Amino acid sequence: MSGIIIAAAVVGGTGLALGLFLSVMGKKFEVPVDEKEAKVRELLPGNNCGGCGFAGCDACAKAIAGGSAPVGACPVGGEPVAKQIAQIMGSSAGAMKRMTAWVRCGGDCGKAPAKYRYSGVQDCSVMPFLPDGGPKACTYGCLGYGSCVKACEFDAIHVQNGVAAVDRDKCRACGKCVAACPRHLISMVPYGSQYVVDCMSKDKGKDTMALCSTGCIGCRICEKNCPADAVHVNDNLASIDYDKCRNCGVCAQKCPRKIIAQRF
Amino acid sequence: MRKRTFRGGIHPFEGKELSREQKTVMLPADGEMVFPLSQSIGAPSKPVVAKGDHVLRGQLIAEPGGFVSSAIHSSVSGTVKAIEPRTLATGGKCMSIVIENDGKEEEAEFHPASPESLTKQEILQRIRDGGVVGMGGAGFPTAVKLAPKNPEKIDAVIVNGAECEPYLTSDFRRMMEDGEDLVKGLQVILKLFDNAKGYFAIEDNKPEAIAHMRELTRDLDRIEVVPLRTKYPQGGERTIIKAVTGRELNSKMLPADVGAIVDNVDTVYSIKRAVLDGMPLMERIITVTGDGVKEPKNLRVHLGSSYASALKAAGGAVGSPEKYISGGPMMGFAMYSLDVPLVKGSSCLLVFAKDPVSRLTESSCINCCRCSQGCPERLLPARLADFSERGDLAAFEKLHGLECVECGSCSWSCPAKRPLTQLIKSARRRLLAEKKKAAMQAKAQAAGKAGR
Amino acid sequence: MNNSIVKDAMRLFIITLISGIILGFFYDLTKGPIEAQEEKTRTQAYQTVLPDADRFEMAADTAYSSDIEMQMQPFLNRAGYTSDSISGLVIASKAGTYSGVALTVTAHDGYGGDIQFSVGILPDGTISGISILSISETAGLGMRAKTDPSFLSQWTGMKQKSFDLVKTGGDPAAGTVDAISGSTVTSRAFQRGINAALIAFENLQNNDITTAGGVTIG
Amino acid sequence: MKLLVIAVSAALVNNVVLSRFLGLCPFLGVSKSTKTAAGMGAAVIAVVTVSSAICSLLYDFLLVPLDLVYLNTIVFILIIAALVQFVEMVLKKKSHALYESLGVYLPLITTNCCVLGTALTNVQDSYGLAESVVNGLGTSVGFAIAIILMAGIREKTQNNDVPESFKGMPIVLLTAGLMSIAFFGFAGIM
Amino acid sequence: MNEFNVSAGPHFRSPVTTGSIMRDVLLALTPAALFGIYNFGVPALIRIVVSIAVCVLCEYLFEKGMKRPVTVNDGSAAVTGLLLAMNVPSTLPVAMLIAGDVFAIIIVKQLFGGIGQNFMNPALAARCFLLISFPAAMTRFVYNGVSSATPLAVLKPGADAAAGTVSLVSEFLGTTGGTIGETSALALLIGAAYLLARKEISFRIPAAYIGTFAILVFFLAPGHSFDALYLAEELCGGGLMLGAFFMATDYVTSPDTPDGKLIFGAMAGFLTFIFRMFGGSAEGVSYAIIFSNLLVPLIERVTVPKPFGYRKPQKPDAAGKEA
Amino acid sequence: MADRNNHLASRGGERLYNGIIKENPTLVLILGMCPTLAVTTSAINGIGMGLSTTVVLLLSNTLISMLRKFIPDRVRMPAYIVIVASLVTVVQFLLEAYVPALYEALGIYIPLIVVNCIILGRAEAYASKNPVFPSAMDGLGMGLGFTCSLTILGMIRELLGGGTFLSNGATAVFTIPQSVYTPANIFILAPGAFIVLAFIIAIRNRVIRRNQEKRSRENRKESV
Ligand SMILES: Cc1cc2nc3c(=O)[nH]c(=O)nc-3n(C[C@H](O)[C@H](O)[C@H](O)COP(=O)(O)O)c2cc1C
Ligand SMILES: Cc1cc2nc3c(=O)[nH]c(=O)nc-3n(C[C@H](O)[C@H](O)[C@H](O)COP(=O)(O)O)c2cc1C
Ligand SMILES: Cc1cc2nc3c(=O)[nH]c(=O)nc-3n(C[C@H](O)[C@H](O)[C@H](O)COP(=O)(O)O)c2cc1C
Ligand SMILES: Cc1cc2nc3c(=O)[nH]c(=O)nc-3n(C[C@H](O)[C@H](O)[C@H](O)CO)c2cc1C
Ligand code: SF4
Ligand code: SF4
Ligand code: SF4
Ligand code: SF4
Ligand code: FES
Repeated sequence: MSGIIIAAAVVGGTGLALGLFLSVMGKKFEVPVDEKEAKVRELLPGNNCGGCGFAGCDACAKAIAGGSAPVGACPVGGEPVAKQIAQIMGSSAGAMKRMTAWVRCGGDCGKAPAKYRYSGVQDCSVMPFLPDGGPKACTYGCLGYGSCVKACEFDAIHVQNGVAAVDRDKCRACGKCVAACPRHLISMVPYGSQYVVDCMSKDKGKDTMALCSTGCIGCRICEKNCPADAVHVNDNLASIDYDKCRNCGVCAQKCPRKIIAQRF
Repeated sequence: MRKRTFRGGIHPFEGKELSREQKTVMLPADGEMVFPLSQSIGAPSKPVVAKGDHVLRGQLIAEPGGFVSSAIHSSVSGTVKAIEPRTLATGGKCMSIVIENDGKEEEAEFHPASPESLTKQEILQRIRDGGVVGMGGAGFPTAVKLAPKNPEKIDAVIVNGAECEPYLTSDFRRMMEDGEDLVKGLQVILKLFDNAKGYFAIEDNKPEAIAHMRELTRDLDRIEVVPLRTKYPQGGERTIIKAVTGRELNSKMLPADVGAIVDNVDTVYSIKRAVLDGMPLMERIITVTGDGVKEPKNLRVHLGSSYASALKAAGGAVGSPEKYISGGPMMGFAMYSLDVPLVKGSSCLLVFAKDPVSRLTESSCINCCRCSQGCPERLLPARLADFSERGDLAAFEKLHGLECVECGSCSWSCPAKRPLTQLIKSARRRLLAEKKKAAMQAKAQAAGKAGR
Repeated sequence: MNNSIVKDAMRLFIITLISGIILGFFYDLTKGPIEAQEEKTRTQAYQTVLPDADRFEMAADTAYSSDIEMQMQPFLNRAGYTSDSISGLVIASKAGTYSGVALTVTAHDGYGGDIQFSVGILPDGTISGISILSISETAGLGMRAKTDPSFLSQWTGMKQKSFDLVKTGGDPAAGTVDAISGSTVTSRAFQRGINAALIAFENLQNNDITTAGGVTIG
Repeated sequence: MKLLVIAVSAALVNNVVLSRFLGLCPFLGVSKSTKTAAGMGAAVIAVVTVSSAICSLLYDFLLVPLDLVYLNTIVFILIIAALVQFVEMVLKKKSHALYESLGVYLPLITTNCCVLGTALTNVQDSYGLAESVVNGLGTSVGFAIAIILMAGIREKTQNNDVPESFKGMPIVLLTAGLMSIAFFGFAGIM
Repeated sequence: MNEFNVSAGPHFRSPVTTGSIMRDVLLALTPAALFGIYNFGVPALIRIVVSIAVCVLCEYLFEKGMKRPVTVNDGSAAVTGLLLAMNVPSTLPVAMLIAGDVFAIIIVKQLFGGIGQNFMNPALAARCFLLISFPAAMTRFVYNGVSSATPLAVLKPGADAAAGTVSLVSEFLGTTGGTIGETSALALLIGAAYLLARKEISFRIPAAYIGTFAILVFFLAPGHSFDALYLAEELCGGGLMLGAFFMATDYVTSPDTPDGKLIFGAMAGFLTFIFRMFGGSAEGVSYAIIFSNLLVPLIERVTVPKPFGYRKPQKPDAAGKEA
Repeated sequence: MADRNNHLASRGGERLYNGIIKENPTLVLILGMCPTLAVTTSAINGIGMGLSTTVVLLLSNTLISMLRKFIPDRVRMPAYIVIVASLVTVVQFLLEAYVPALYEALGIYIPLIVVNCIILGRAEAYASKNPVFPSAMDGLGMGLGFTCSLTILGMIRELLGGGTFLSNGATAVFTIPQSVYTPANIFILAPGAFIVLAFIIAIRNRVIRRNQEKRSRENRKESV
């Protein structure tokens, strides 16, 4: 019996001492923390296992709050935690419209020929340093070597028949592909938009016709017919203003090159 | 004697025997002549003629567009047909003056001068007016190069006769045929640098040229002929300075920082012509060679002629060759059209019947270090190429990727046939572009702040 | 403010206190069975090395019970067995008559640290059995001393002043035993430890050692 | 000499991670980059060495006299947890630079088996204070060596064409397996 | 589109390929392999053939299965197979050897991405795998029909004097017990000379390796310091020559910088000394090399060569700023 | 009432599924690696370790869930540790008293259950925020998941490295004769542990991916 008492006394004593010690020290060495970070930290399991690859939950929380780690970074917390964190993180971003990436080139292998046979590094990023910016005859069109594909972490963009195309439902609008494309062909469009001009060529109509069987020739038929004043041609190229576009599809019907078409 | 050289480098197949014994022949100009307005580093030149103007051979048709820029002269007499974008050998498009050759070869007036009568300033002005630019590669306006901040500190003027690129023989022919003019040209340059010695630096695979130049300079104590070990890229600016003077410089420095000036053989010839004969730069030597050419030749061409005409002069192609290269096989660029003009920097048209490179299959790097052993800049190309592939430009810069001279030695050496140079080059260019953008933004910001 | 600190600390204290009580309680609860277990393993070991005996006792003289190691070490050192020690002595009897000793040997030169085993020796010096008490050799190598009975059984029934280790072709009856292939280190630790036990046995025989129960060696 | 043997044995011969299987979670989790690995290694060295000393003292002067050795697990873990938390608090407050480079790894250490494991082996092998400290130091240096080597290899192999199913943890475990084969070279060194 | 091919320069390449390098290595290993067959007879031949065949087959099947380009033609799997066979005793059961081959090619090489991407020497990792798995079979050396100790076991500090004696001449020629390919220092040196002459390997690793080991043995070998004969015996014994010239030099698993190669060689030499003199077994080359393999990423990181014309990054001078 | 029970039961079931399959602590969360690799030299050891851990997990989750309102936030870590450590020590006593063979085999890894990341992890992530019953089921699920992984790992290692199946040290359900298969020691040593676990996780990854692909293919078919 006395054994039990001594044991209880020692363990309890240690606990008491440590509890007091830590509480007092905690006050003494208190440092203010970022509110968002603290909230995220709160939600994380806190077992500091390092499973996320960060140095413990605090570091992970910091990374999430700072935006350098995804909300689901913690493998232990799993989905429920990720959801809650997303709420905290998203409170500012929640109101935004859902966007999706879109590749503005319709000149696939059958429509836009190449001007030479190329061998070498198969990546769009090296193309600006090749003769005339790469083998594709059109100097605006998609090169099809898929730098954007490599950049996408969500498997949302693929090269089909020589032109990259986005899978709208997989795309999270992270913008990585936009930055990766050396020809600046990818832009963000509203998820709901149905009509897109699939061309970025600023060549004169005649030149475009020579290089591509579908490219925009700047004929302005769409501009003239749009009831919402949403399509405009600048620099020989039509573009749609999505704030005005009502998805009526007149432009697509009228386009002689079928470069505006219903895509979804 | 131990031949002077640098550490690293490679020994590719030379291929010079195809054309080295072929005396240069004149390629008569015919048809339309195209003069791109960017034939040198720096700002594009500004046209001083308009469509429909009649021009004479040797007449100024475009003036320098800035300090670092060059004048352009017509190489034929005829009429200005158009000023419009034309495709260049490098593939891009460039605003060009197109002149319809009338075949009369009416010449403008040239004003020869004797070297003694000219001041330094006048020499430089004549070089500038003659539109002389570097003809060994980068095409830097020679007048600018020859006017460094500290001319008295220059102690070595090196005439680059290394011609380390395989297949090329134009510099060799120039030395064999116009040796006297080269000596005169070098003497003109030496007039600008009182403390300098002149060197003809020639690789030892051209013993005739070494002997010939030695013969011509035997009595001149300011000029020396330096045989170099045959090794690619012995002719690179940094490597040749290292071989001749023992000094090393990096990408952030100019040759003048280590007291050296390097000029290509053809450049020196053009200097002689511009300064002493008053003739602007209108012609150059180009080697047309390769197993895809019927009769490999060295041609003296009018600038502005097309590559196609040069090929025709060499008997045309054998069958239908797979690859046409402007320049040597190491640093030249493949062309997709021959209807492009020969410019001041064009040294060679190389035609390969078969393109072995397109048949290579790339495999993983086996870390054999042949690339780094061959690299004249002592870089680690395998790692740099990796960073390029991953887009990790910060790491690329940290491992000195910007020092690369794009010589191609690494790609040549690689047993796994990796396109190292291409990867490194593209990362390097991307990085430089980024830096430029950042610098410009910083400038704009500073300006904005100052404005406010 | 300070209140909350004290409150927190108090709650932690309560939890630790209860933990302490529970621990103490379980310790008391299991103390008996644990000791019984230990006793059981020990007697089982004695039983395996001296199967004929029915009673195992310590020597009455503490020099030969708790201090046996100090008593024996000089002899072992003299014979060159400095890395072995005798850490226990139990005297066995059958129907009240002395029937052998079980010596606990600790060999410090094992591959993975100390190896402890007990050696049963009959009054005439014949080894009647060896049983391992603790061993932490490499599984699959040195551990085969424990998992592969053919190694230790080489000694059983043998009567020799000492044994030598050979790689193969040993003849225990002639004083040579086979090493476990690939585990010379472990094998040597056993061989030397057993020799040490034999030396200790020899020395014990010359002393009048009696147990509380009146059994005397010799 | 004995101390040297203990240190070498703890660091290389019986490497904590690769042959004694302690501290695996951070070893596998925090070895993505050499920088974090080095930070983690340093933090472990600090905590293990200090906690070895404290636990050894506590054991010898509190638990043994009171005949309470069976309480070692709970007492040790409490001490370690408090120590880690305390050091973290102090670093956070007093030296931000040091906290950034070391402190952030501290919370990970409480649940690192290698700390409690070392404290427990110290008493199991009845090491005194000096031996405990040396063993703690050796063990934690061994941890640091292992995790830094691992991080170096992971950085080098991060872009390899590893088969899809082996991406992530499996290839890291395979790396650990091969490393542990290499550490077998030290086996048997005395 | 016309018929022209376009690619970035350079437009021609050296004739050296991965395959030609590996063929050279195989050729360089031939003398030692032939000697091994002469020395140990048909069993050695069987093991060499089986090992090469299994390695090549494993590589082929794995790459087919993973739908990757098949690289068996480059010969690296054959090199691994040959080297592993040369690293086992001629008495090793063939099934165990096959297990080693599978381990080398599948686990050490292919799972990490195939040629060029493994961080550890496949043949040596497999040898160590076999040593740990089947210690008895891997250390049973039979020479001329009698089981015998290897020279190194005899030389090991603390070995029983009864184990036998070593003759330097037979060690150099290779007429002793040991693994199939390690016994003849002479045959190995012939192959090494070939590789060095063809510039397939750089002298740095072997020189640093053997140099460090020799210095340490000469000065610090327990009981044999300043004993030149002992040093020579240690150098010719065991896998040192095989390891230093053929295995530490494996491109993939050694550093890619000149200084790094020296450090790597010195590290392997130091570890070999430690393992041989103080370790649990007589041989130490394999473990020394694979442990040094672990250090390669760190070595590579700290030994980046200074580029041509490197100047300490100070404030760039005026001219530099302009450019 | 019945509804409530149903709800509870389904929640418990979900927790079990979660622990054993979906978030298996060893194969998915990669937690508690030390005991996983260290003690699985045989299937029996794996089961023993797994069950001991399960008991601790079950009890600690239950207790912590019960006390979740009582334990102050600031000292919750020490409090959890005390609770877990006490439970572990109790388990240790019980094993020593009643299953000494297992106690010997598991050695230092029994006290190390305290720092098994799974336990504190579940305490923080689940038990401290949820009612008692689901918490207990969560602990049980995680524990069983852990046990399953350890058992499989132990079985494979034992078979490859010792040539036995379900051996308890002395006798085995069956033993492969040495003439047929010479056990490769490496599998009961450290490298083998890493390698076998790597393969198990890889195989699981592959199976899961296959299933996902199949499901998404079916989904696509349906939507077409
Ligand atoms: C922006 C710029 C400024 C330069 N300024 C000078 C100069 O002042 N003096 C000089 O001798 N060379 C100057 N150079 C020339 C280079 O150092 C070098 O000679 C030229 O790029 C030709 O090099 P390459 O033919 O080896 O490629 C300059 C080059 C560049 C790009
Ligand atoms: C890799 C490399 C190789 C070169 N090889 C030669 C060469 O063989 N001959 C030559 O005249 N210039 C060569 N150059 C160009 C020289 O670096 C340098 O620009 C030129 O000699 C300067 O003369 P310029 O301004 O008259 O062209 C090479 C450049 C590089 C980067
Ligand atoms: C990882 C490893 C563990 C070993 N474990 C043991 C062991 O437990 N017992 C032993 O005697 N030898 C062990 N050895 C082997 C020794 O290092 C040494 O090679 C052996 O004892 C020499 O014996 P032999 O002459 O029978 O081959 C081990 C070797 C290694 C590599
Ligand atoms: C000089 C040289 C040495 C080599 N040494 C080895 C070796 O020791 N072990 C091996 O498995 N492969 C060796 N190889 C073959 C190949 O490089 C090796 O399998 C790679 O590690 C495979 O990625 C060698 C190749 C060369 C060129
Ligand atoms: S990279 Fe980002 S924006 Fe582009 S397709 Fe993928 S998810 Fe969409
Ligand atoms: S969209 Fe841009 S990055 Fe993508 S394949 Fe086309 S050119 Fe390349
Ligand atoms: S291309 Fe650049 S990296 Fe390659 S060898 Fe030449 S200088 Fe070196
Ligand atoms: S030459 Fe090729 S294979 Fe060799 S190291 Fe360089 S990139 Fe790798
Ligand atoms: S179980 Fe996580 S560190 Fe040991």
